[in-house]
Amino acid sequence: MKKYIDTGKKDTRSGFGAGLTELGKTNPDVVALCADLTGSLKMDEFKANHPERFFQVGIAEANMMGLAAGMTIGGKIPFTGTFANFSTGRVYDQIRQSIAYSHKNVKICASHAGVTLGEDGATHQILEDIGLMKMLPGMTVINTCDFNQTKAATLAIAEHHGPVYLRFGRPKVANFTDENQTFEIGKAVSLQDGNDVTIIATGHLVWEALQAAETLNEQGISADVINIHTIKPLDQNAIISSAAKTGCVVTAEEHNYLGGLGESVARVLAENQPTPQEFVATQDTFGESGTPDQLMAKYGLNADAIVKASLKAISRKGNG
Amino acid sequence: MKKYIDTGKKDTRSGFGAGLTELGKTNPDVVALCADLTGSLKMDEFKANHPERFFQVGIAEANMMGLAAGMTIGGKIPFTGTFANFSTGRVYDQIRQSIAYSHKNVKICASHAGVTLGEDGATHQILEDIGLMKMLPGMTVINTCDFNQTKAATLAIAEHHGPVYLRFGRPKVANFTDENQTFEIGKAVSLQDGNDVTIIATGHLVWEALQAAETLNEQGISADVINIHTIKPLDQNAIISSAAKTGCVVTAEEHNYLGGLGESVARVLAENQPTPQEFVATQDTFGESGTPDQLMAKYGLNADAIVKASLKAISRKGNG
Amino acid sequence: MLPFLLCAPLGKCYFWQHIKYTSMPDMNYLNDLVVQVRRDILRQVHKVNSGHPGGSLGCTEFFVALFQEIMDRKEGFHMDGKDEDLFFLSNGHISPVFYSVLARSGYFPVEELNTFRLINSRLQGHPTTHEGLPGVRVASGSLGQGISVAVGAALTKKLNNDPHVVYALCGDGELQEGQNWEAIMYAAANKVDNIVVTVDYNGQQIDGSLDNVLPLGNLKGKFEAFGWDVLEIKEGNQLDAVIDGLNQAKGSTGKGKPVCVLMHTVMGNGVDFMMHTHAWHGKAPNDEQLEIGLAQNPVTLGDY
Amino acid sequence: MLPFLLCAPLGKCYFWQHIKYTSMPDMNYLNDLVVQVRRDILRQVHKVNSGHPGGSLGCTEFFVALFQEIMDRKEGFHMDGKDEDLFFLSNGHISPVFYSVLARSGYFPVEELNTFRLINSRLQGHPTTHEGLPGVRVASGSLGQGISVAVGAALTKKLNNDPHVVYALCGDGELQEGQNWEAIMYAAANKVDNIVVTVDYNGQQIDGSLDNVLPLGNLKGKFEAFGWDVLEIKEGNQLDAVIDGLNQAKGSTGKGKPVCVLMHTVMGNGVDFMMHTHAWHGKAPNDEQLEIGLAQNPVTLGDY
Ligand SMILES: Cc1ncc(C[n+]2csc(CCOP(=O)(O)OP(=O)(O)O)c2C)c(N)n1
Ligand SMILES: Cc1ncc(C[n+]2csc(CCOP(=O)(O)OP(=O)(O)O)c2C)c(N)n1
Ligand SMILES: [Mg+2]
Ligand SMILES: [Mg+2]
Repeated sequence: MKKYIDTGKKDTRSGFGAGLTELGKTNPDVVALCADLTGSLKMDEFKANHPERFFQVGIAEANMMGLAAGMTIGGKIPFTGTFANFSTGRVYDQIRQSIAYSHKNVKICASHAGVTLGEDGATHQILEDIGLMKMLPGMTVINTCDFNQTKAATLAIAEHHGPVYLRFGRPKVANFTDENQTFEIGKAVSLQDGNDVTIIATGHLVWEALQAAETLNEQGISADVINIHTIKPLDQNAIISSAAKTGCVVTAEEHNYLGGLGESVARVLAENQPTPQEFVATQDTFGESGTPDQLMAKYGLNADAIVKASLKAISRKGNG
Repeated sequence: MKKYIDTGKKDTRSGFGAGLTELGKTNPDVVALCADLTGSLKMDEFKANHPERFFQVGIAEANMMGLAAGMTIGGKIPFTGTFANFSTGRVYDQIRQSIAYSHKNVKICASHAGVTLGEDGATHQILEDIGLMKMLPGMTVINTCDFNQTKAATLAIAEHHGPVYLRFGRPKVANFTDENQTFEIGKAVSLQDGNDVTIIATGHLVWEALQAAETLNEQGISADVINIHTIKPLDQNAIISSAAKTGCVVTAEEHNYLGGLGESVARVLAENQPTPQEFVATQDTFGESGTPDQLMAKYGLNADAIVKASLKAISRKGNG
Repeated sequence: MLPFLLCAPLGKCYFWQHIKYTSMPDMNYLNDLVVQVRRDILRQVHKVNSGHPGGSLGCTEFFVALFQEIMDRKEGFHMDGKDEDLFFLSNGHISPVFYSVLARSGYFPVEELNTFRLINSRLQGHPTTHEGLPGVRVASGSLGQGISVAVGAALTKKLNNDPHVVYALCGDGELQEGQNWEAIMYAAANKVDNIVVTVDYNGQQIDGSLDNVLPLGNLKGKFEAFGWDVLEIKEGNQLDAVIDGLNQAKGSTGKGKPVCVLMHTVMGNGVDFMMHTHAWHGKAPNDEQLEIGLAQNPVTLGDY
Repeated sequence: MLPFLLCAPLGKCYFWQHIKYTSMPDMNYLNDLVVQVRRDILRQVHKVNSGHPGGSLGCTEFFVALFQEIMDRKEGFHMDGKDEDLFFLSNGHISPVFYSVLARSGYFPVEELNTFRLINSRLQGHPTTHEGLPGVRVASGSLGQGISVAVGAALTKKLNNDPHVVYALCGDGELQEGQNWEAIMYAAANKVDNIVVTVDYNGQQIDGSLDNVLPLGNLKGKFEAFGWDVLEIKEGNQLDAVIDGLNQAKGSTGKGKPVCVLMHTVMGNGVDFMMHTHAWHGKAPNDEQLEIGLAQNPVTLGDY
């Protein structure tokens, strides 16, 4: 088994902030817009360095998306920043028409996704944003797993022409991927090689998947662990070939099991190679207040849950 | 094979209008709200009969959803009416917080769903609304197939306590279900009994599925045809037992194949009984202007497409 | 009005104000309540190291006035809210003051404030009906939705021939959300005159002062141009001024126009180091800061 | 300015107005163009029995004035729109007039109007960039989004030190959408003064007159309360009045405020039975009605 080392807990949103700061220096076309959440989104440094390229739009997310779409005309690359709920559900139609259908080069950067947002509770904890964004033709959907990967993804999406949804989170979590990685949009990352079960995880669940793989390993079970940071375009080959190898799949995401990564994987498999699959995800409920760890445990979004799902998936091999 | 007879083409939205008119007479708590599309939604008769219970909100869909949520307090049963795009994507966060999370007894009635909206084109042709609404905890999601069923569903949802999304369409289509049916929310309707392939269809695709079944029958193939008018809560048993019987599945919907009925069925099967499945749906594209029939053909949403998908699904039996 | 003398134990006291006992407010009691509510706010957010003290403190007098003096409320909580005044909180982040005043007005035990923002609590970070907390009729937290809901409730009151008034509170920063202006336009056009919307006009939002973020300019002019009757409470942290202002607003209902109250407040009011800044919009005091804040607001009615 | 005399065959004529040939508009030609555009509108919607003639007819003079007299446009179409004036249509349903004037201003062959709303056409029911139609920089159709986009483009012009102006058109009913007011608030607060937003103030929307559906009340007062400079064009269907008004609006840019033009128009203008009613908002004429409408607007520059 490969060993992954937590080099010190950091929040993924700070990875975004670091990436944006770097882009500020390297790419003069990058502009940033924020809807009254500059600190939460870690956009302060970009703002301080490039006040003329930072646009405070106030609490008006719909307008922010329209402004961003318009700013692309004339060559700017707008990065919008607000919480994941207000980046997606609040402005779905605006993104749909003014950005996605209009092919605008806007990067929608969304923090505080999922239940790990914590104490603010359900109104802020969107568990549907992956599903929302993946349904939009032409949208690239990315959910990164740690600080380093989020920073790398932030740099990468500036180079990609077209609308992107970049999802990250609030709490400090293990930082374990390479500091100097290059981020390849749409390319799944194989983290562990295994034969008994495929674990396909995204975002905060990737670290949990690695922990689960260790536990399974102790029980003599080898798990194939895939970090599927890009939900769209989905790396179908990686999914199909791993499922062919192991014969069963667990998907893990900080998202409703309806509409998200899990269903996308189920579709890929149903179309290509029907395989027993278990879903580590929220079970069609709203979230609630609590600490990130409490909520991950209560809503079944941790290594424990992945281990249980893996055992169940393995037991279903052959009998559907 | 059972024979289904088109008793004369009618638009499903007129079924909604007829149901609303009846509710106006029978249920004094029913109120209707419309965002400047009274004629398109066929709400004129309700408005004429009960001007005091009809609320014209202008072109302000977000406000309409909030008003509807508030009107439930004090016992009203609000039916909101606008196009499907403006009933869902435009107001997702408003539905999410003020209606779904708040358990408000609002009926979101959405016309002109899908490409059959026709000439207005992609900005109006939402192909993601089933996915949007199914991800909301507590939301009931219904997509009816003809005039009679839409009328019956409209009556039924008034009796159901809780938020409902009722999706229907613009063009005149075959009217073939019973005039005096009772509509059971969440209960799939078996339309044909067959053994070779399961066709699970919703909305305008149900009639197409019946035509496809006839064509298949001529080729000696018997199709199990299920009208899954309720996408949430999904009748999992009907899906699983039919798939167990036939060994392969085709889903058919006027919706993106990402996030809609097809993925929900894939999930149910992956969790219970992995089965080869083919997806009759739009392939992650926006729609465009054209006549409903042209668009159904171009985007692969007709009986032909279902026949092809069925043959493919059958050919995949056994080899995944 | 001496309700708290009549009931024990503290925190189990239910005081329903459907029938007013006296026509004159007991200002001593109400002022004590204000101080106690400030303590409740500080203690709630301190305990979980999260939540929004700034806006809560600035609206303390408003909530005390509204629930204790202004609103005609029925005994117990009835989601349907028939035959009583209603209140909707649009700026849901100031839940600490809402919860404190709800509890101390009898909707649920005051001890329950101990569970604020904890897992499995009814006292969610932002108020919701989802957990069945008495006193809350709609979820809020995602800004900009509350006025629409309040207007809807006001429409139903009219349909039901219920002469009671619907109150709502929203933030000033919140008014940057366009949905508010849809609701504001609708209410005036449809003569929804049984509603009083108060704006917590504290001049602050998350990223700074409104003037630095996105100024509202002439807000009174905006509401008036949108057809509302606009009153101002210049001293939104003076209890008597708030009571007077809200009474005047109540008196302005029924005249064909929705009523807006621009209530000038100080964010963080009552805790000196929290005042006149956006810094405490969404930050909890540490142990030491809590002590200082509590010392500035000594116990009156008893802590939970 | 005699461009059409210089080019043949008709409909393939490309006339780019970057350099103005004369300082005086050729009113004969422009009036002819107005009539021809009306014909184009009627013929487009009639052919496919769908689309929106009413609003289109009411804005004919506006489009002719804007594209032929007011805007400083580059030759050819460049999505980036650098160093030229830009236009955004927010009320995308009036695509027939937009397409006609785009074609007759040289963006694409006039014959292509034959494909309006047909399958596989670039002339979608609502304008879009998706099919690559020259002249369109953003999709519209879902109402309320265009002002935001136009303000964004204006911000980029400022960043690029490009002194050109951004124009936008929106419907009056459309202004019921809250997003407009977010954009309106933002633009004033941030002194986006290189933008001119014209409102097609025809008093009609789908379900009837605005006064019957949801009145806008004092619209001038609303824009002014939101910090905009407001001009009115009282005769929005008089070409000279529109040209004057828009020139005045252009002259009002660069003064620290965004500029709004309230353009009073008659829905369905130029076809008598379509005028002064919402009935033709989204309804195509039948064969007979088409004949009458065309007879009232005899061929000037040649049909496509
Ligand atoms: C739709 C939405 N956007 C953003 C936020 C994040 N947010 C919470 S409070 C707040 C500032 C609100 O300002 P104001 O209404 O003035 O309240 P105050 O800070 O004065 O309490 C913001 C941006 C939100 N809750 N909802
Ligand atoms: C968000 C949204 N809601 C509803 C519609 C449907 N719709 C199209 S045009 C229209 C009326 C627009 O009125 P106005 O802006 O005055 O345009 P006019 O009728 O004068 O052309 C409506 C409601 C839409 N296109 N977009
Ligand atoms: Mg404020
Ligand atoms: Mg109009």
